[in-house]
Amino acid sequence: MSADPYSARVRDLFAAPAHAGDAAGGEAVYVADQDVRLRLTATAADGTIEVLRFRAWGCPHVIAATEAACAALEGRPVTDLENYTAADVMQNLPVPVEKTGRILVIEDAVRSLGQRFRDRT
Amino acid sequence: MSADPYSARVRDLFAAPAHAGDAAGGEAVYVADQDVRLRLTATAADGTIEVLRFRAWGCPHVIAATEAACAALEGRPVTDLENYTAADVMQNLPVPVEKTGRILVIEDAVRSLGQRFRDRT
Amino acid sequence: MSEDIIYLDYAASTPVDPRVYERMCEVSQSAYANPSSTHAAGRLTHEVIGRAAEQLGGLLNVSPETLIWTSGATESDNLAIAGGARYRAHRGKHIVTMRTEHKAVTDVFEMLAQEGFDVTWVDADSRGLLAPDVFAAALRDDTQFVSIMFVNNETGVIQDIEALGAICRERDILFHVDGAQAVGKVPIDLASLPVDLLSLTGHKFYGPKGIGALYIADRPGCHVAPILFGGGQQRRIRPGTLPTDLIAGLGMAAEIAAGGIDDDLAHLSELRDVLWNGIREIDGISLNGDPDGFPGILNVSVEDIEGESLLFALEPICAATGSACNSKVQEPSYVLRALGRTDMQAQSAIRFSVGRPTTIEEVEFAAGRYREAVARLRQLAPDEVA
Amino acid sequence: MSEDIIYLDYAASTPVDPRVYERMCEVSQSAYANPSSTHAAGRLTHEVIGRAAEQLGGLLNVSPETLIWTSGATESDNLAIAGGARYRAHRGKHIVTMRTEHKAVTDVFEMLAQEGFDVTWVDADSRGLLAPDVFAAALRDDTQFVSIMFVNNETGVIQDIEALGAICRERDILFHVDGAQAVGKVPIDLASLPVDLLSLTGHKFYGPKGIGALYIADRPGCHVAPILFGGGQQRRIRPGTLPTDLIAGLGMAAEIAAGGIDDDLAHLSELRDVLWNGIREIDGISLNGDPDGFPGILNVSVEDIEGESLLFALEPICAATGSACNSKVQEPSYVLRALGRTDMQAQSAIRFSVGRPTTIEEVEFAAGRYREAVARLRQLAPDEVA
Ligand SMILES: Cc1ncc(COP(=O)(O)O)c(C=O)c1O
Ligand SMILES: Cc1ncc(COP(=O)(O)O)c(C=O)c1O
Repeated sequence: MSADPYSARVRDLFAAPAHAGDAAGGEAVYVADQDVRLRLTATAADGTIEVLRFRAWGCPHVIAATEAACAALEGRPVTDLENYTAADVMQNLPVPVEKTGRILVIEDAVRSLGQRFRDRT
Repeated sequence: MSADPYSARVRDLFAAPAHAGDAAGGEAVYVADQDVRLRLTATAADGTIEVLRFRAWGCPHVIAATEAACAALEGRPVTDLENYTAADVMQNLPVPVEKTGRILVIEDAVRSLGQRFRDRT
Repeated sequence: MSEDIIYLDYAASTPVDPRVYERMCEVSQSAYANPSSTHAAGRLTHEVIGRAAEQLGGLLNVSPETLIWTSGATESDNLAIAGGARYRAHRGKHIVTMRTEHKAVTDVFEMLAQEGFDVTWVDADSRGLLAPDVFAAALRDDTQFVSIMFVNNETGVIQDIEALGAICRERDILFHVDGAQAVGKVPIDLASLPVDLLSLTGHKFYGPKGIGALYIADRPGCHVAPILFGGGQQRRIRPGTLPTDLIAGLGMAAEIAAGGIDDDLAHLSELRDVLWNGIREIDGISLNGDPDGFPGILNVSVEDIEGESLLFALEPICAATGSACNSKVQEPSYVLRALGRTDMQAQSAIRFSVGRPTTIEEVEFAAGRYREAVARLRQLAPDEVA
Repeated sequence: MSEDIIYLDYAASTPVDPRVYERMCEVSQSAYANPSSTHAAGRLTHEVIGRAAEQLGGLLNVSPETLIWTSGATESDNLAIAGGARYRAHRGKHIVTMRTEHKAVTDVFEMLAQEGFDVTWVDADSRGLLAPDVFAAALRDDTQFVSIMFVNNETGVIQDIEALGAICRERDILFHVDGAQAVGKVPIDLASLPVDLLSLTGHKFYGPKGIGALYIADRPGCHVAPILFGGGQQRRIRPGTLPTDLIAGLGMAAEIAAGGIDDDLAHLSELRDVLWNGIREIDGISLNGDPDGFPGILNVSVEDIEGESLLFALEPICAATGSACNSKVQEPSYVLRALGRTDMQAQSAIRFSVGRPTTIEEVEFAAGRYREAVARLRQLAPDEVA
């Protein structure tokens, strides 16, 4: 049987992902794993993330969670990227346990984006 | 599942068995077999059955069929008693096949009543 | 039902309560999607079922997750017994029940016996009660499964489920209770009763026909192997599209029952007393069962009367013979014979069962009709020896 | 159902026809007695059931006595397959079916395999059809039981039941057909079709949920061993109190269907055409199944789209993913994989199923929403390699 698997927040984020797209000229990472394909691009200035955008292929929770991650990280220090955890996502967004693996893919992508920025500096 | 096991005729005969009782001073037979106990008494004159009565302990079909037999035989030659068959009963009265054994008890009783009359002459 | 029928067969089936009915109507118009579907329509249906599980859970004082929906008590009994005994078979194959159980129990035990299980049939006393010490004496080291019914469907006798269950718990034996005649009618608190599996069916307490449930306690080792296979519904324990409206109806029947068991019992007791007092003076009459049993059932035998003719002469009263209603030639009830009744006593048994809608006038009428019928049939019968 | 839902999941379940509903109301108020009882109330109930059996018999062109009432197609499938294969086991233990069958069939075969039966899974072609010669080649001297569905629940593909059945008859093999998606929707004349056992369920053709039937042909050697045990109801093949109102509802649904199959089919074909024409131009779209299949079902895959997000983006449309609806993480449909679809194609599959109440406006809306959803999700996705 199926309870509603989508919370109101997942619905909102999925319906209007303000951070979908590309951050022109920014750093980019791409990961594909666990029924998820994710591309993140970001620009930063003075150690702060200015624009963070995503493109995603995946289930509604993945799209919503990626949007939530982008929204949360924009304006934060780039060092936050490397410390980003799946727990951060799931705290504010109910994701079914069986999708935890997919959320870890988002964590991976965000962290490798952080790595990129570090490598650049 | 159960269709109505009782036809209208069975209902009528069971509700008002005109031949229930005893033919005072007549010949009597008693049989007990197959969940049936039956007593028939009859008087005859000039080889004709005058009064034929029954007492029965048994299911509704037995009571109805015995009543039907008595009604049919009154006024008939006593020799008809010995030739009475269960088929005669069942022709005019639908009796579930699984009760055929009980109807044969009625046949037995009627026939032994006929025997009594013959033995007497 | 037609006006000129007096229905005194509530233990066979009950009419649906109007409130149950209303709930089912509502649901069948609005929540017709398959509850397994993830779309909005399916989710609505899913919610309806969740509410029903809470209502039924409320009646029994258990969590909704412990309930598996089935097509009725027959299926629940089959699932509990075949599924439970097989699930525990690796630990031992000795299983225990009584001859006075419903066919939906005894026939499954017979089948399991064929499958290689070792069945012990424990005896009731003459009222139909199972004494805890008699029960305990029947248990062995390899006993893994026991099934004892709550309220007997023929006599209304109520077993001491608490004492019997406690003995099972002590020895970690899976304890199934057929609650078909008890749920919604007598108080049952599964949070405190030591019962592992409980069968129930909607149509015995003013709910719909064709829906039942099996309670499966949430404790270690308490599981059943499925007996039907298919979609993954209901945690793979029982497949098939869930009948949302029936489930909603069963839930509502449970909620209604929960609020009225005491009143119902008082009403039924009064009815039974009037009925019994109206016939107890008849020569050769005897009560089958326990005067302290469930008051909705009054089962009486009377000397030297043929049961089928008695039932027929009782028309327009609809009651049941003590015998299994499914055989064409009426056989004396195996339950009553197990209580030590003679064939003659057992075959004359009539089970009157009263319900919420039954009135005093109806049972008074029934008592009168019973007296007349007995008198008339006795008059019609030949003396024992002609 | 709420106004803002567009229900296109009629293959999962249908709403009850108002006439069915009315009949059930009537019956549940008047015929609530147990049909096994011999008293007047029981006889009334018995008559209601007899009438329903005639209505269903009429739809299938068989005698009412060949029908056994069950709780739905899942139970019918279990009874037919487990019961039929076991009944014939002494003659041979080879049994045959397909991977594209419903879980209520495949899971029973898996269970029988564990029980010692030898199962052959025959392959469909890429449209899902079983070629008679492929089928014949899979049969052996010890083949005793075959199960092939009529209309596939995911794709709507219709098997050549007549040809397959003829092959079985020739060899005296018991032939079961899961007709859950076919009965009441496509013409079925069992007087001429060589089918031994046919499963059906009410809620797929505007009848009630929780009730189904199994047709058992009246011919030598065609029997099933029971899988549930209990009272002697239904010739000991299936015990339990019969749910009179559900049975009456199923009968009425059958009668309504019998009078309208051609009109229904014409309506469904028009709907499917409008829907398919509205989306067929989409890049990478493909039809799963046979264009000549049952027109109530349109199953489409589309390249490079995630299925769950697609279904979600389709809201307020209620359709089904191709995958089993019961698993929590959506798995690509095993049926579509059996037809040679890649995992990627299979996981994006959406099954639209239309019904009697569906309107042209609804399918036009659905087509538009599908186009938008695909476009939006494609725009959101990264290029294959970033
Ligand atoms: C004690 C008991 N168990 C089981 C059943 C079976 O219930 P159902 O016919 O609803 O499956 C009944 C009633 O018939 C019953 O009285
Ligand atoms: C082909 C097929 N067989 C069997 C079933 C099972 O039917 P039910 O869920 O009514 O038992 C279904 C529907 O779920 C089906 O589509």
